[in-house]
Amino acid sequence: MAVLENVYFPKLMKIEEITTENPVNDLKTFKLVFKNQEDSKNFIYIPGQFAELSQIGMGEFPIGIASSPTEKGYLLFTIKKVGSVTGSVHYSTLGDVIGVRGPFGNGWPLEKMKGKNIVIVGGGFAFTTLRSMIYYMLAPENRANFKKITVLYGARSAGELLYKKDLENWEKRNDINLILTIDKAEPGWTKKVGYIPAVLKEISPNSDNAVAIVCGPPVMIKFSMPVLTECKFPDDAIFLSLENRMKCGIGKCGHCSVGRMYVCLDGPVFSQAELKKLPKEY
Amino acid sequence: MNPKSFEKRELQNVLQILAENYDIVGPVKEGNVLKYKKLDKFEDIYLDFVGPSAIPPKSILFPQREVLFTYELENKDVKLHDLSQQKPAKIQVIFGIRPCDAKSFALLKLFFEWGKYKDAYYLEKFNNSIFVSLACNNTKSTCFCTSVGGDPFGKENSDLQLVDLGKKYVLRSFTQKGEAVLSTLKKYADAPKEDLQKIEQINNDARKSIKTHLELGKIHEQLANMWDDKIWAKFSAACLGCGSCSFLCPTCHCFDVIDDRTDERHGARIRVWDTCQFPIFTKQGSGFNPRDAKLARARQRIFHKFNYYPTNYGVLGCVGCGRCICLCPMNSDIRDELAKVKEVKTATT
Amino acid sequence: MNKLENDLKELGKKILLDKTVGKIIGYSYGTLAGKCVPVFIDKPEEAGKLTWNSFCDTNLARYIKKEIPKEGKIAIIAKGCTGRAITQLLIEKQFPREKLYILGINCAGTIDRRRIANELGSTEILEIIEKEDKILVKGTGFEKEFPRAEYLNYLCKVCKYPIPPIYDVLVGTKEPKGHIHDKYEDTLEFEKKTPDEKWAYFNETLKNCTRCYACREACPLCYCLECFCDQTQPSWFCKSAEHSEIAVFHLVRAMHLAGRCVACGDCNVVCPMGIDLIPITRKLEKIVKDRFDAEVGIDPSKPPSLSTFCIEDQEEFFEEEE
Amino acid sequence: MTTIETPIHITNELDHWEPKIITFLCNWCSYAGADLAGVSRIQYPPNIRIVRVPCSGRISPYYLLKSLQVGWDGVLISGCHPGDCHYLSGNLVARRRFAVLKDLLDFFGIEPGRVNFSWVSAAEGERFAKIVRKVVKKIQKLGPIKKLVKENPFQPNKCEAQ
Repeated sequence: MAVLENVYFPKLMKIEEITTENPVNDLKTFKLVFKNQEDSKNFIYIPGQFAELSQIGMGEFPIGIASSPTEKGYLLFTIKKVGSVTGSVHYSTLGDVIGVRGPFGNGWPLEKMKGKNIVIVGGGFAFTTLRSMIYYMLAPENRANFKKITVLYGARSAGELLYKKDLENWEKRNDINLILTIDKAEPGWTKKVGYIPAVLKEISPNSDNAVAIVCGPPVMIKFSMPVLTECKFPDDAIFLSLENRMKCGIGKCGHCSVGRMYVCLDGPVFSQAELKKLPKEY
Repeated sequence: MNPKSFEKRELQNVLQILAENYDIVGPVKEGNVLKYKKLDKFEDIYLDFVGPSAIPPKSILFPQREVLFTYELENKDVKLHDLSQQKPAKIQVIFGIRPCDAKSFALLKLFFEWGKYKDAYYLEKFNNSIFVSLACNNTKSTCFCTSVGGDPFGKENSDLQLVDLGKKYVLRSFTQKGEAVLSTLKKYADAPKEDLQKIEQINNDARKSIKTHLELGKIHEQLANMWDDKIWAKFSAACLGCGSCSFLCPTCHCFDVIDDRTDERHGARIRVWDTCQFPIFTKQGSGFNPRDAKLARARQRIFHKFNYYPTNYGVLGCVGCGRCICLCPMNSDIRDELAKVKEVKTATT
Repeated sequence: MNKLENDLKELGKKILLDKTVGKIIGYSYGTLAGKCVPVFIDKPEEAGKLTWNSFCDTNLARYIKKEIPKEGKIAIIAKGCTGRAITQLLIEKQFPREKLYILGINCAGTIDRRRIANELGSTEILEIIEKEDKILVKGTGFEKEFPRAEYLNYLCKVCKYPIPPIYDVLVGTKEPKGHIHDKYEDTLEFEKKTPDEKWAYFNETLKNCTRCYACREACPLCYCLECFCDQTQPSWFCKSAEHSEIAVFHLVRAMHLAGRCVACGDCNVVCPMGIDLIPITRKLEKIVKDRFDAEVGIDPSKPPSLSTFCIEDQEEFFEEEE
Repeated sequence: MTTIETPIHITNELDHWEPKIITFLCNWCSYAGADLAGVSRIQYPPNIRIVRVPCSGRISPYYLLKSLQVGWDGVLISGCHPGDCHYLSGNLVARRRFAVLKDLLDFFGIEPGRVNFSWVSAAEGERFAKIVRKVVKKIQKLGPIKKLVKENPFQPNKCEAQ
């Protein structure tokens, strides 16, 4: 019998660029390139999937891929400084080596989104895989596969909005409707002010031939869901990404189990219809 | 090949012969704890135990602490050393496991090769192991293998089986791998007919000695409707929240992956047993814990074995060894709990 | 024994009926021979489940914090060591005294079930019957008697406080046990070993530790919301079952219990691997007695030894110039 | 990063072993005492590495245990003399804690002498040097630390077979 591939063994990547995303400095985007070109070819992913990053010597953590497969040659990860591992990643400098395993998880349901109007609702720093999705849809080779794209993205303050350059570019385009909102008014802010569910209600997206994908903090999800239902989005046209504690990323370690499912293997993206069938352990 | 029989005092010689081709793992007593270890001295082997060992033999294929790879940090560079690719020089013979434990290896294999990703660490070891079960002449009051489809003399999942006939042992093989082992023991005589008849008889007696009979039927379907039942709070009231029931369960397989540093440049990524019975198991970075309540953790344990296992892989995730009953400090009794689960059904339907 | 049990059942029923308390934490029979398990009774008709015998070894004090009600009171059956743990928890202000109704009981010591099981080897105990001063053990094809006094848990043999220091009602007599003058002979004997022998001893006994943390969970005084070994920021110690990590876990556990351990021995009783933790418990008791002249959980007005100090504390181990 | 790193052992050509001792000094007395030893050019062995802490009361048992675990051959802890604590009683509470820790380490069989305690005031540069000399000599006699040290992961899965 052939020796099995070691799924716990990370591939090595180098930090090529570090972007600080917010004034508090606890969100940084890391641009990583594979040390070995071969690995780069084998890393085939779709938006919404995640990877296990290793700060060798400190530990491993799962994180959504923020770059889009249409951006070739590198991967982007936006990491919030939370614990000791992510903290130590924040101390890294250019050229440091980081291990990566993946891509894991199912990703956003591209097949179900084809030919549909897309409504994206994102809040806070959970916007990472949504960036990947938007970037993917806007790529010239893919744009025709999707109809109207509406993006509602909110954060606590203007400074907390991720990917400011991308947002600027998207605002200039006419094939995407980008609505930005912040929780409290700030001097110089000319766009919407208010919590995401309220703004979502205000814009009341049309649910005809539409798919909604939602990613954000639990409170945002809790209050946005009824609004989407009110807008007549059926449960199987709303998709969410879960964030259970994960360790291995491949459905073996058991940490992320919800009912008989493993978030890392069967998810992290689930439709609202699927979630209703699962026990409330997420 | 025909089963071989040999005097009990010949056992060490038999092991000696096997050791020429295989690594031998067997039960040994350390303090008062029976566990499985690679045998260096064959006189250490301890086969006169009743019921299962305290530490299950899963620790051989799925050790409590297992190095996944080691690393070296050099300035800005990292060197990783993959250990899964190192093949053992010899195949190992795991000697003297109970038939229920043999079954647990098969269940773990189902799990570790299920889905898109295969666990090389477990499967490589599994494929390079030969399982020699030790039939249970006597059973413990906590044994209930027959209720979950097992048998004290179960042949499934063992390559060979050792049967204790009082003064001598009979070694019989069930698989090709087993045949190969048996063929190295040519110098021993084939077991006579009366020995084989005796085995049948002991087997019957052993089966009868199991007093627990649970009619589990389609328990997974029933559990599906019991998520919010009151019994979970009752089961977990006295639970300490220690991890013994799952650490020492032969089919529990959850683990944690951590980096164990020896010094600032060297270390290893290891995996260690973890258990859903610890509250911290599901605690997220944000501090939110979806399985914070004790009753939810008690429910998880039963659901995993009796609902998720059957739904995902079509088998029960329990082999009926009764370890969790004997080793629970608070005497939580899975037999009792399953019986109560069954009672709930009669109450609602 | 039987009288005590009956009194307990009646009293339990009474206080549940007249609503003195909403719930009783007590003991009931488990499913294995000689195992008594904690039980939580909130209906008067279930008070008959309560039991009291020589196998009620769990220290129920650990359940109080979780079970303490917002309204009304909760009752707990407290033998001497449970009472001491309660006193210590009160000193540490873990719950208000008025929420608790302590049913004190004069405890005659609990049986070392593990020792009996070990002596019987691989034969299983199917039934244990307690007679006056003997324990009758039955299994398949055998019956054996063990003298009760000899097979008590070690800590029960040297226990000076069979009655809880504080209680609301005492079941049984107040009659004190014979005077015990504990000279810590076991600890002194152990300390005669050389450092290498001691280390070898602990390495040998602790090597079966699976780090299930039953000892921590059973301890009435281990109530931290986050234990040092689960802590990740920073993560001081690794949770693997490697010999150094195991030793450090037990050292720190002991350290955290110094001046707080009431020597109930529950950590020892619950260990699924049968690791003997008594020497550590005894040493802690001795340190606190010798160095700080204190006994834990007796006097509710005394602060825990390690959160206070005396100018005159011994400091013989401090280095001086040569 | 809040963790204690392994000492770097510098071995000379003769492979002569020298103990590495981690030293925790309180900010107000002992650290100043060590400083005084320095500015007064009092010689003491170079085997110690100093960690400054706000008060001896700040020293957690984790520091000591982790130090031994990652291979430091010995530990020296020093604070203000009783009565001189900048925070009035930090050193007195610490003294009780050290006493228990010392007793427990002895009980577990860690050689007495691995872990050392002392009081050194800001004016006692000479005393600091003398104590360091004494401690280094003691630990030199004990040899490299063996107990409580973590296993080397480069001998993989040694504790595999439970």
